[in-house]
Amino acid sequence: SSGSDDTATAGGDGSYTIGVANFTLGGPYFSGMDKAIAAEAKKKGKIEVISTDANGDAAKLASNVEDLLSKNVDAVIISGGPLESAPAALNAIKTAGKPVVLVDRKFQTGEYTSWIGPDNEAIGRQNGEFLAQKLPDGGKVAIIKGGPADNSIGLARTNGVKSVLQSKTGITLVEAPDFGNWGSDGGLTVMESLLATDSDLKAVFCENDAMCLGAQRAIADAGKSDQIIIAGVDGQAEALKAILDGTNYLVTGLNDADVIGAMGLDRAVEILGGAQVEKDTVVPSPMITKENAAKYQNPDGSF
Amino acid sequence: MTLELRGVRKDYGGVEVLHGVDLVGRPGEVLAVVGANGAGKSTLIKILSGAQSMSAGEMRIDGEAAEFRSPHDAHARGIRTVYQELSIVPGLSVTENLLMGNFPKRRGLIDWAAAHARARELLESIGFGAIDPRTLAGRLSVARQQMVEIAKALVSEPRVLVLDEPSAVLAGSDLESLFALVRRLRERGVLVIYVSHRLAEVMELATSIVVVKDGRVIATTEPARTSESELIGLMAGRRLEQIYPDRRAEPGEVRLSVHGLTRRGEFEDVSFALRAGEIVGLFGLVGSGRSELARCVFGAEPATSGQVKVAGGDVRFRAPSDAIAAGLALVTEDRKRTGLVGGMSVLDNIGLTTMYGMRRGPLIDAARRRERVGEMIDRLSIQPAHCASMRVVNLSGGNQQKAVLAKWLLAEPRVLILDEPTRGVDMSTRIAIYRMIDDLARDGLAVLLISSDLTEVLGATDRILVMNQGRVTGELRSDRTTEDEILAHAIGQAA
Amino acid sequence: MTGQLTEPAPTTTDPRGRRVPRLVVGGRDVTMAAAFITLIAVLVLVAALTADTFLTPTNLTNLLKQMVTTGLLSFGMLVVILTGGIDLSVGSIVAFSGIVTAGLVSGLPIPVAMAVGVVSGIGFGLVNGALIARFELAPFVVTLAALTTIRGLAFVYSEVPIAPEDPGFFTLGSATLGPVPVSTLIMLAVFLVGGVFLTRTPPGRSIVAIGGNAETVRLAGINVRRHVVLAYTISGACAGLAGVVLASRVGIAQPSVGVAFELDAIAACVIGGASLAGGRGSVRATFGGVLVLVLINNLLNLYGVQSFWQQVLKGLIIIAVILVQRTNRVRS
Amino acid sequence: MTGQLTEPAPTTTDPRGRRVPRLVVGGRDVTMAAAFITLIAVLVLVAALTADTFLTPTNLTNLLKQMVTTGLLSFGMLVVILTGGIDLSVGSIVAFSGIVTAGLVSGLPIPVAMAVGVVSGIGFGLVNGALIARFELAPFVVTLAALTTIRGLAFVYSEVPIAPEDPGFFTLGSATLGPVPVSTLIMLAVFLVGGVFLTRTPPGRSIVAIGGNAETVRLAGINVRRHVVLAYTISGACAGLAGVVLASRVGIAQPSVGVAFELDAIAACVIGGASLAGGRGSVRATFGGVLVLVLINNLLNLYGVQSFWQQVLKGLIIIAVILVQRTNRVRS
Ligand SMILES: Nc1ncnc2c1ncn2[C@@H]1O[C@H](COP(=O)(O)OP(=O)(O)OP(=O)(O)O)[C@@H](O)[C@H]1O
Ligand SMILES: Nc1ncnc2c1ncn2[C@@H]1O[C@H](COP(=O)(O)OP(=O)(O)OP(=O)(O)O)[C@@H](O)[C@H]1O
Ligand SMILES: [Mg+2]
Ligand SMILES: [Mg+2]
Repeated sequence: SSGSDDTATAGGDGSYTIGVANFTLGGPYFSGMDKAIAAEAKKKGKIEVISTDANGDAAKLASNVEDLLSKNVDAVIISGGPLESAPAALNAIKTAGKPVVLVDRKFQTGEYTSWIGPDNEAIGRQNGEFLAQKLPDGGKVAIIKGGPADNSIGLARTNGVKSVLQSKTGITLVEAPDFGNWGSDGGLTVMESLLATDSDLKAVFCENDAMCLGAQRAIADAGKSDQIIIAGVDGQAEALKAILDGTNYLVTGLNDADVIGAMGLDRAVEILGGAQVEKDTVVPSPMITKENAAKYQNPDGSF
Repeated sequence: MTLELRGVRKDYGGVEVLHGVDLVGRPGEVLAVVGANGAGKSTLIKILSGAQSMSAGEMRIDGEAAEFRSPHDAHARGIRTVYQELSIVPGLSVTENLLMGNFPKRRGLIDWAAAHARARELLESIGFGAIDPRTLAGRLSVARQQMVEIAKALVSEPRVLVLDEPSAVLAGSDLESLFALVRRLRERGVLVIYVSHRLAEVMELATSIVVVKDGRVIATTEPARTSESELIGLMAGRRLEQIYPDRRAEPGEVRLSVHGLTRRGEFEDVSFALRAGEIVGLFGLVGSGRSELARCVFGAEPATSGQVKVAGGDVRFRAPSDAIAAGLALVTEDRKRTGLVGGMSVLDNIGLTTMYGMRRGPLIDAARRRERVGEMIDRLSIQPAHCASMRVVNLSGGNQQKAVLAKWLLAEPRVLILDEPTRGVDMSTRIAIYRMIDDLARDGLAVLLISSDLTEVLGATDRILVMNQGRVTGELRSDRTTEDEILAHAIGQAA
Repeated sequence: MTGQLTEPAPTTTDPRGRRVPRLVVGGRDVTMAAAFITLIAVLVLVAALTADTFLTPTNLTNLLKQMVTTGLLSFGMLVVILTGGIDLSVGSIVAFSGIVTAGLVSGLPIPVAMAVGVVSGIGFGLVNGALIARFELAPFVVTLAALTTIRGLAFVYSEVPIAPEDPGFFTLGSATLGPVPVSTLIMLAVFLVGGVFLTRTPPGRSIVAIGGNAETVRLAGINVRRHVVLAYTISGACAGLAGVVLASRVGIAQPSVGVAFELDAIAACVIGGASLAGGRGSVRATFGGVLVLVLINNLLNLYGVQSFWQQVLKGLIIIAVILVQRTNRVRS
Repeated sequence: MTGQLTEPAPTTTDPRGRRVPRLVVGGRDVTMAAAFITLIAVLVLVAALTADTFLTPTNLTNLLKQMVTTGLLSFGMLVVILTGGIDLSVGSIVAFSGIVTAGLVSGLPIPVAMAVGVVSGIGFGLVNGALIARFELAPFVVTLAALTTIRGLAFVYSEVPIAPEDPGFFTLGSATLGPVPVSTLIMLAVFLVGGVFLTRTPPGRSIVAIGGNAETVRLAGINVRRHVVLAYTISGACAGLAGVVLASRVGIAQPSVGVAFELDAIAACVIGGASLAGGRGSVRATFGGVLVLVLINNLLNLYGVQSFWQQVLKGLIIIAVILVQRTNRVRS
């Protein structure tokens, strides 16, 4: 990041208050993002961060943004989770004349100043390619989705996987009818049901690592660890460990909340400092396998 | 044991309802406590049983000062109470209601077989053997529930038994069982404190009588030294010459007729007619099906067969609203459960049936309603006079009963069915109610008065229908029959 | 007359005989109301003194906007609670009505689309009410099943969020009349009309009475079933309206919106002194309950309390509020 | 004798006078039980005939595993519902107990860590019960506030999931005794012991009686408050246990787990015929309710019904089930 800290701004000495509007903190990825932003602010000094949590309620997100604007923050960072868009929140920020940085989630409508996040479909494709390569003889691949159906992050990941695997001969896709709700417990139950209906699965893809970890237990309980390989997304610590340990958890796509969060805060400060910034920044999501997993293990990471 | 109250006072948040009551009860006594509605009898009893604390005064047991902080303390001293309000747990068996809190156990667990056996033994020993201890208490008739309440108080062989209006819901042989029980307890040296509005039974059972008025004991006497009318005079604070008005009925046209009405399992093939200006009594023992009949005529329950005709035409009441539209009104026997909405104001309660008819646009015509309800409060002298905005539960029992009456009178019915309208009501209020029914009949109303009180049925009506096991077994002229004759019909043994 | 004592003076006792000082104004007992207004006043005062941004116009407007959804749902919930029932399906109805409205905006005039949203809420309320009244099923389970089913239907209608392009769609949610948002005015109107309905019309009084003692009401010739259905229909209508307003305010309709909204609505009613057993509850106090909830949320945000601590505190504050309420409650 | 009608024969009428055929076996009325067992049998039969994977050992084991959490929570919920209360906080307690246990595993012996988890549930139950019994607050709001607060505390304890390394942590959740998972056996044991507790011990009977008429119980010299506290404590303990078992089964404890678990637990009780007004409910029928819910979920998955259609159907099936239940219910 550029060292715009010292640059005098209209505000004065480079000390800013930045509001963070989280759509939800109810998942490790999102709370990791929130912490990363706060940590980066601390590292920079002179930056105060006010964080809010909408508990997964779009209207509350709008209210929270309004509350932040009431407190006269200099800029707003929105961690929109699975939200498709938040027109009211964006309009309010625009009316107040403040910059807004989106982290992780790019909104489909509305005006924002800058976005930093992953390309979820690309992560999915990456996983798809990996699975295709591991299953040269084809086989059944299960997909466990997080839900609900309007969660377009999950949708993008699944679409990525599907776009690759659908064209591969010999591979059949089995979409779990029920959602895993992005948690390990959900991943476990959905996997159990899948194992009951399709005993000949060769691989499973989950829309995030948390669900994969649950699915991995279900597979282990069923004694099928040798038969079914697992692919996830996120780079959650437990998943990295499982990959490193050489289990049937083979791959995940890094979606690093620490990096995105820190970049988001830097981006906001740069904007406040008057810098010209890139509008959309895709943070690459490298594929993590046993070979490179050690590199991404971060004992201090918040996620 | 000897129980003594000295200068007992009780106030409910600043309003004193007992002003220094003195009372002595000795073993083997039946101490009757009588007084008008709201005199403070139940309050006194709650103090005796530890359910309420006194604000001043003291209690002595066998000469020693005693203080009760909870009903538990009273239990520990051998004092057991049957309260005025039924308090069984309907979802539990009779056994469980009886033995609650002291079940026989085997290896730490409740021994149900032993418990049922003990309950049966207990019920039989006090003459209530007809009750099966395994049935759910809620399935029993109100009378039987009351008997269970009494049995409950006797589980632990009390030294003092307090009964608050135990007879209000009993009749016939159930009542006899109760009297026999009280006498046996007395012989065993138990002190029985007995509250009742039925002065005849007080005269029959009591060894001494305490008259309470406005929170004070105004007289202590014995049956041998007083009379019913003297007691009534003491309670009311004035002389009462006549309880029942003179009836000189000149019945008009038929207002309501019932033909072969049957509701399977409840009553069968009931036929009768009510004429304008007539008061017809409906007598029967508890469970003879009178209330069910009334509810069915009123459209609250469907009939299996038979017809109801109003002013000649056949009608089929699908719901009470149909009956009301045809000019009927039903004052039910249980004002708490079916007569009042306790949490609402007197105004709302009295205006309930007529609210839809009293509109201005979409709104209730508040001024007119207030006026009409006010008239009713005046006419029935519901106390206190400014009660319209009070919650109806804060009225005393008798006044609540009047509020129910007011609700139905406001609907200006042509046929009025009264189911036990004087239950738990003190004598002066009763007299007021009899007057009023009489006045209404004189104005052309047809009245059906259901009652378990023989003197009431005889005194207040022109004609009496008697029911036994769901059938009408007799029709008698009130001025030409006797209590014995009515009873004979009621138990199905008339010639 | 009889030995009837005069009615208690302006004091009352709780069951254990302690005194509760009473406040009577113009013959009405206003103890509860006074305590409640004091509570809200204290909250506002504390807020104004400790959070310097609290009294800014922006924040006050925020407050007004933020109470709309909870407010609308709470009024409907109150009506249902008064009958002794409960409506857990309101959050799902909010989602359904919003997504249907947003979906129809492209083909229909905006007011018509919005009307359809409200009508869908009415429809669901009717079904809830009919099941509960006609078959005497437990309201908790019927509306719990409805919660699930209607949520599913919202997704069946559209799996993805719908963001109408037409700026007219946003008007309802963002327009203001002077400093006051139109949506807030709509909610206030609902409370006003609703207050008159419950206190001054026959159906309103019937609904209150049914919660007190349904059998008495039936025997008084009032059709209990019809009024129970009416209550759930009102709740459905309020939820439908809330869904439309919310979608318009957020600018996008999501089928997943509104999870757990019912809990806040119920909390508002109970904080306002309503009894879940039915028959007791007031429109004004429920509005007070909404205010309390919105104030708590707003303050915790203004103080910058950490998200998880916010949850911890919110729960504790609600307990504290109902404890304060309780010491002022008149027990019957 | 008097003109007393004989006690009702083995038929009864519902309020509108229709007859309900009754089934009396050995003096006990088993109408409800028979209807319910038939219902479950029909569900199982339909499942076995239409879904060929239903009767496979894997699926049957799944069923056994999947009923554990709902089962444990439902028993605790039943105890609370019997007193006339409700416990909305169980889902949050599941999360708290799980994450605390997982957090402690690294420092403490596993059984001790698990005991701490259960004890934390007991503690929360105690607080819920104390607030409800001592201050006579509405159970709905107290446990709703607890839901929020305890969820917050779970996140305060750890924002991220905790996955203990020690394989001993998984034993409880994954060990089997023959074909039956140990966790299922634990749940069955809770139901068995719980059934004995509720039907054959004085505190159990007191809890049932309190829901029927608390004042009577008080007048019988039984400490009502203590028993209400006991009921919530039992619910808390069950939730704590469920949290530990779930964490052990999944292998990872998450602070976000358990949202809306309370709804399934309540539904199971009501499907089993429990009355939310208290005093009525059976342990066996509640277990039946759990079975019904788990079967519905399992079947919808086996048929591969799309997620949101699953929601739609689940709601409709629950309505259908309580409709069937209702026609067999004996009203008192
Ligand atoms: N909890 C209470 N709070 C306020 N006043 C009360 C309360 N309980 C009773 N009272 C008042 O105390 C007075 C005495 O009531 P009590 O119930 O003792 O009368 P009673 O003699 O038993 O009458 P009844 O014959 O109608 O049963 C009445 O005026 C009543 O309104
Ligand atoms: N709420 C009830 N629950 C169960 N059984 C009832 C109930 N009410 C009445 N019964 C039963 O129905 C039968 C007829 O009762 P009903 O009330 O019609 O008789 P009644 O002659 O009016 O007697 P009562 O003097 O008790 O009013 C009785 O056997 C009674 O036990
Ligand atoms: Mg009394
Ligand atoms: Mg009767």
